[in-house]
Amino acid sequence: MSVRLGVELGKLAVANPIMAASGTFGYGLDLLEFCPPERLGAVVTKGLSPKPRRGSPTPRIVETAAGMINAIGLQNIGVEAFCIEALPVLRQRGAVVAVNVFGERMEEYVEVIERCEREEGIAAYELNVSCPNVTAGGIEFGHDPAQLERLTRMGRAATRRVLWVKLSPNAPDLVGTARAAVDGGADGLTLINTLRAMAIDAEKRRPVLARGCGGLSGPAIKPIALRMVWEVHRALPSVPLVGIGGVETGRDVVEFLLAGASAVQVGTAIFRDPAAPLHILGELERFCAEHGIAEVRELVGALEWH
Amino acid sequence: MSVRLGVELGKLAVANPIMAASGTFGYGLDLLEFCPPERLGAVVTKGLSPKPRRGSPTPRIVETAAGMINAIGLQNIGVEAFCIEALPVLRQRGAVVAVNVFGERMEEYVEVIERCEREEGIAAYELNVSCPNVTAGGIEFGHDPAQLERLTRMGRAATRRVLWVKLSPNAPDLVGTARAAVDGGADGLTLINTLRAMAIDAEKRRPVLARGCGGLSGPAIKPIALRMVWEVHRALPSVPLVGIGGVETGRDVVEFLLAGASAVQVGTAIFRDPAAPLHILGELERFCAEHGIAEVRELVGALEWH
Amino acid sequence: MIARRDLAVCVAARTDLSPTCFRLTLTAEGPVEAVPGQFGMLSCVEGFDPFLRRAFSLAGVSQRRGSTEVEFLIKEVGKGTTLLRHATPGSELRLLAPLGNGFSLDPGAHRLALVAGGIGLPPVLFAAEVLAGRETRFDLYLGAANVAELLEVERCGKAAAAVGGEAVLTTDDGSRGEHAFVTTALARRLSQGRVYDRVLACGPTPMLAALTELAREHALETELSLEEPMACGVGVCLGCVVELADGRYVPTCKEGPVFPAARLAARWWP
Amino acid sequence: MIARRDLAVCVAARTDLSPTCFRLTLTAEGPVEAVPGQFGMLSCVEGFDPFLRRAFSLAGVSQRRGSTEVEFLIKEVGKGTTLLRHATPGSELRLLAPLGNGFSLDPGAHRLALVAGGIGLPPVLFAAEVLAGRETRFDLYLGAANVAELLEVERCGKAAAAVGGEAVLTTDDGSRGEHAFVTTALARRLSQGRVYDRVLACGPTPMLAALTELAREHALETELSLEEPMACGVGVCLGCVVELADGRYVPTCKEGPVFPAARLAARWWP
Ligand SMILES: Cc1cc2nc3c(=O)[nH]c(=O)nc-3n(C[C@H](O)[C@H](O)[C@H](O)COP(=O)(O)OP(=O)(O)OC[C@H]3O[C@@H](n4cnc5c(N)ncnc54)[C@H](O)[C@@H]3O)c2cc1C
Ligand SMILES: Cc1cc2nc3c(=O)[nH]c(=O)nc-3n(C[C@H](O)[C@H](O)[C@H](O)COP(=O)(O)OP(=O)(O)OC[C@H]3O[C@@H](n4cnc5c(N)ncnc54)[C@H](O)[C@@H]3O)c2cc1C
Ligand SMILES: Cc1cc2nc3c(=O)[nH]c(=O)nc-3n(C[C@H](O)[C@H](O)[C@H](O)COP(=O)(O)O)c2cc1C
Ligand SMILES: Cc1cc2nc3c(=O)[nH]c(=O)nc-3n(C[C@H](O)[C@H](O)[C@H](O)COP(=O)(O)O)c2cc1C
Ligand code: FES
Ligand code: FES
Repeated sequence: MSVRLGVELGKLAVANPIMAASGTFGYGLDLLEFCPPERLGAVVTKGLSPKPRRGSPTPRIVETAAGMINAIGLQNIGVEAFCIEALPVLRQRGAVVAVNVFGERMEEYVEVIERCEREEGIAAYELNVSCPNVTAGGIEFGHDPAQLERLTRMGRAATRRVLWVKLSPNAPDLVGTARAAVDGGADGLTLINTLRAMAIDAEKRRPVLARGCGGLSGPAIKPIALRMVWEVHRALPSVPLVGIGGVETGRDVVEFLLAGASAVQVGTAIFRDPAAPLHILGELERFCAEHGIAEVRELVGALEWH
Repeated sequence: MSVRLGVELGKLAVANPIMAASGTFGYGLDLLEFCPPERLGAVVTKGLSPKPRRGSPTPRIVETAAGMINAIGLQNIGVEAFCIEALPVLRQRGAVVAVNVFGERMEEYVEVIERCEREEGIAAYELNVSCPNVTAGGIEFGHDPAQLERLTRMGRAATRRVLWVKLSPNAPDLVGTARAAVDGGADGLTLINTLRAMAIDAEKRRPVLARGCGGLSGPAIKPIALRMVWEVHRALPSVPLVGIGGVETGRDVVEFLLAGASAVQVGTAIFRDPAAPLHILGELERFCAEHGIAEVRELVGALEWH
Repeated sequence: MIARRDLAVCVAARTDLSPTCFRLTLTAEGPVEAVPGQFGMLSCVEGFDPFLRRAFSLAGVSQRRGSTEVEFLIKEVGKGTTLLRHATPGSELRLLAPLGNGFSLDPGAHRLALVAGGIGLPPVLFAAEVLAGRETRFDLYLGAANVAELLEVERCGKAAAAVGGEAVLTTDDGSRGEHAFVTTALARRLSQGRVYDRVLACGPTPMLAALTELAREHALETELSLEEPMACGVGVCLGCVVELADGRYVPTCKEGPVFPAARLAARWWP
Repeated sequence: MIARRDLAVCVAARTDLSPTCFRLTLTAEGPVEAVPGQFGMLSCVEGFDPFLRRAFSLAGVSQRRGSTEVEFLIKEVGKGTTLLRHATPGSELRLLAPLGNGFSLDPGAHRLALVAGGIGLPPVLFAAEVLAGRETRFDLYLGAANVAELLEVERCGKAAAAVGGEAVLTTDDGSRGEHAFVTTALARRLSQGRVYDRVLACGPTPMLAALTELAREHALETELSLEEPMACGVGVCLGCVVELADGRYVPTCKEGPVFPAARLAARWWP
């Protein structure tokens, strides 16, 4: 049985629901021989800021039970270098590109978008207002609905392309921030970013990470991510959602789709398997074929409550 | 090298910092041959309500990556049966008993405490305002600082015994709720309860648990629990904290103590090993001996920031 | 009550019994006692994946010199059982056992019916071999999807034969024994006038449901061994509860896994 | 660049080399190419515990008929390495390799110094055996805490001897070879006038720091193989960065793990 993999996220139709998550796939070109970006529904870039960022001191990562904590601090090459070095190749390969946008001030988000607007080949922007690893900016916008609405509105004014807001699981009011982003003009929401977390070195009596805290990702957080996707989907059933958090298998994808996501992003799983997004896509296809699901999109929001 | 294991939680001194967590050790008497309650710093009872509770329909539990989700719905024998059937045995054995108190309305919390006040042999009350598995009561008190302060004040008025409030990791404002509990008269705070989470059965297209959502526990949540303990400790350095969440080893205990907890509770680990609290205590003692730590209490809050 | 212990056990042997099922033999130091219907919580792995122990009914417990052999029959259905199927002989696992309450095997019984569906066999086989040793008469009804999934047929036959009982085999596809559900085979004999003191059964829920109906019809005392998802196995998590006829939820691991069918809530049967 | 691949590898052998270290030999189908200093990311287990792959320097890569033998020298320090120490021969693992950039082994070199401290040996041994095959002269300095932890002494001696080089052994406790740090042994020879084109080294950070000092003093080109905690091994997570002299953070896995000492930030040295 052949399965139709395409899904729609509002006005953006993608060939399949598997995307590479921001910060776990570089700028889309580092793993060409394992996972060509054009075979994915979309690739989301590492968070880009107007200027290159050095990022946080080391150690930046630590393994935890079924997951890891990172505090990279949004090291990136800056939007200019991205547009010149990576984007043309991505475009040429036919990849669907979503740019993850980051700024310390609201104006910086707009700067990144404006620079990108001068280029072809960008399908969407994903506002990263939820990175727990920077002190200035970012996180506050994601926690305060009023600020988030304002930021989204500014982003909205800067582009007619698809605009997603990536929600923070650490926000005091998840549904409130989701609503604010939609009110501000977001076309869709991606969730979740990492959960604020900490690891301690019992010998050294210090946090393992140089920054003290970081963001938890991986299968450990999947049950929380699923719950949040479901919560937001229930509150805002018509808003396209992209689910993220611990996706490792095709079955995980089915779960996120049932909960209300129209697509998923694969993050940390790529570190364990550089071809993870493709392997997961294959598993999803097989699951559908075995279960008589002709179109993946049937699954979206198809969870039955008791 | 002999290690002094005793710690103080404000006015409550316990022989060691290892306690059995609420809901994972019954009423303290189910695992006598593996883990005699009197050998622990304290045992916390399953949440007790004024009347027996039937709890939620099944399925109630599901395994997740390095953890599990439960939605037991606070099934318990009621405070009366506890006082008559379990407490005398606990008292006779010399166990330090903390009663986990639950009610759907604020008055029910007071009822439980008042019934317990008629008995000897209870060292502390732990107000469970953070159970994600009941619709009425409970969870709201833990999320709204004003209500939580009021509830704590009512509990405070009902007893001169030690009063802890168990914080919810799902609360919009962790430090705010912590402060409210202390302002209301709590002697200490226990944290964290489980994180709201969900598992989905991809075949059946339904939530795995009958209640849909439940609470995530186990090693998966340890990095989040550690961060929360540290956050509350930093904000309220003089308030005694009891750390909970994914403790499986003596080293985990050291981490929680460094982060600012004066004691820890062992929960889900007991399901994997009925003697877990004792094994963990042994590992803690060995860790201290090997690292020249004469008194466990030295570790409390001894985390060095960078 | 037999003392529960958390045993360090050693993988002695694994034997394939069918495309999906295998026998796992573990050795524990010293004596281990248990009664049929009791179960153990077995750790499948060191570390956290999978996270919890798995529940398996004891299929046999044999004292050796200074040690005990504990036997499980296991169906490979997921992560934990796959790991067990590939466990290296000699490797160590942990087994919390014996847990729960077993079948009533009172010596005075005239004739018992033992009924097993698929991987419900282990506690029934344990019961059969114990009863054979005690010379209590029983018939053993063993059903499976097909001939390949009929487990331990010889042992079943031998145990029943030892006490002059019948071993009735059934398959859903007729590839061996009677072409019927195991409950149909039992029903037939009951309506032909065969009389039992009690039915002891373990198997999939639809089978147990059919059996309960049958038991009610024939006013037959029936004990069922139930399965519920378990975390602790010792009654402290309250995850594994089953609803009783009086409306209470009780932990299957502690008050069961064997329950008189009459004690269970009607709505337990789907 | 040699093509990276995610290889299905098979545990061929594990050999204990010291109380803490062992040699792990893996077989991959088909040819695998790599240069000394490159590394691989090895999955220690199926499932999530431990969660990430582990980085290990390649200690040797030998083509066989239709397959390749890949060799690692591993120190047991935690969960993953303990699992590897007990991996069943025949079991399958995944190996993402070769990764990163190796040592400069340019053929024109007159004489090289290879320096290894403790479990820093693997890339150095790989380099030594490759150089021995190419008839490039080198001395190999191998230091360890004590005689028991001096690994692969024979192979080291043989490789150096093959090109008329010296294999200098040192131990911190004098239980074998010179009673000195390995860097002291090198320093002595340098001040006695021995001349090297380049130093290639791997070992604990204090050793690398001492070596950097020495290199600066003697204006010696020096390449260091670094270790940083790694998640992906391929440059996408940016977890493993090291600070360069120009202030940039670059991923060790991609721009290293071998770096010219002069490129590294001074404050990298604690
Ligand atoms: C008291 C008791 C006795 C049992 N005796 C036996 C026995 O003798 N032989 C045997 O093969 N099995 C027995 N089981 C079932 C056995 O526990 C499960 O098959 C096992 O836990 C599956 O583990 P897994 O990791 O392989 O599967 P998982 O990967 O955890 O799950 C695979 C599938 O099995 C289902 N499952 C998981 N746990 C259970 C469970 N506890 N009960 C029923 N279904 C489950 C899941 O929903 C899923 O569909 C018994 C269960 C109980 C509660
Ligand atoms: C490029 C590279 C090459 C390496 N080559 C080798 C080699 O050839 N042989 C060898 O034995 N080891 C090598 N290592 C180190 C090896 O990766 C670690 O020893 C291993 O990851 C520890 O895994 P574990 O699960 O046993 O320990 P864990 O349980 O994860 O940790 C145990 C201890 O080891 C430390 N540790 C964990 N990961 C690393 C790491 N990546 N680097 C340094 N310390 C770590 C932890 O802080 C902890 O103190 C190399 C590391 C890198 C980055
Ligand atoms: C190393 C690392 C770097 C990340 N960088 C970014 C980033 O730049 N922007 C962003 O929005 N999310 C970033 N994330 C978050 C992921 O995109 C994703 O939301 C999160 O990891 C949860 O998904 P996972 O469990 O599949 O990894 C990063 C995650 C990791 C692990
Ligand atoms: C099955 C189960 C039942 C629980 N019941 C209660 C309860 O009655 N009252 C309460 O305050 N916490 C309850 N908890 C929460 C635990 O006490 C603890 O806060 C949580 O599980 C995190 O710790 P752990 O990771 O060590 O399990 C329960 C947890 C589990 C797993
Ligand atoms: S499995 Fe925990 S109460 Fe039965
Ligand atoms: S380990 Fe991921 S960038 Fe180096």
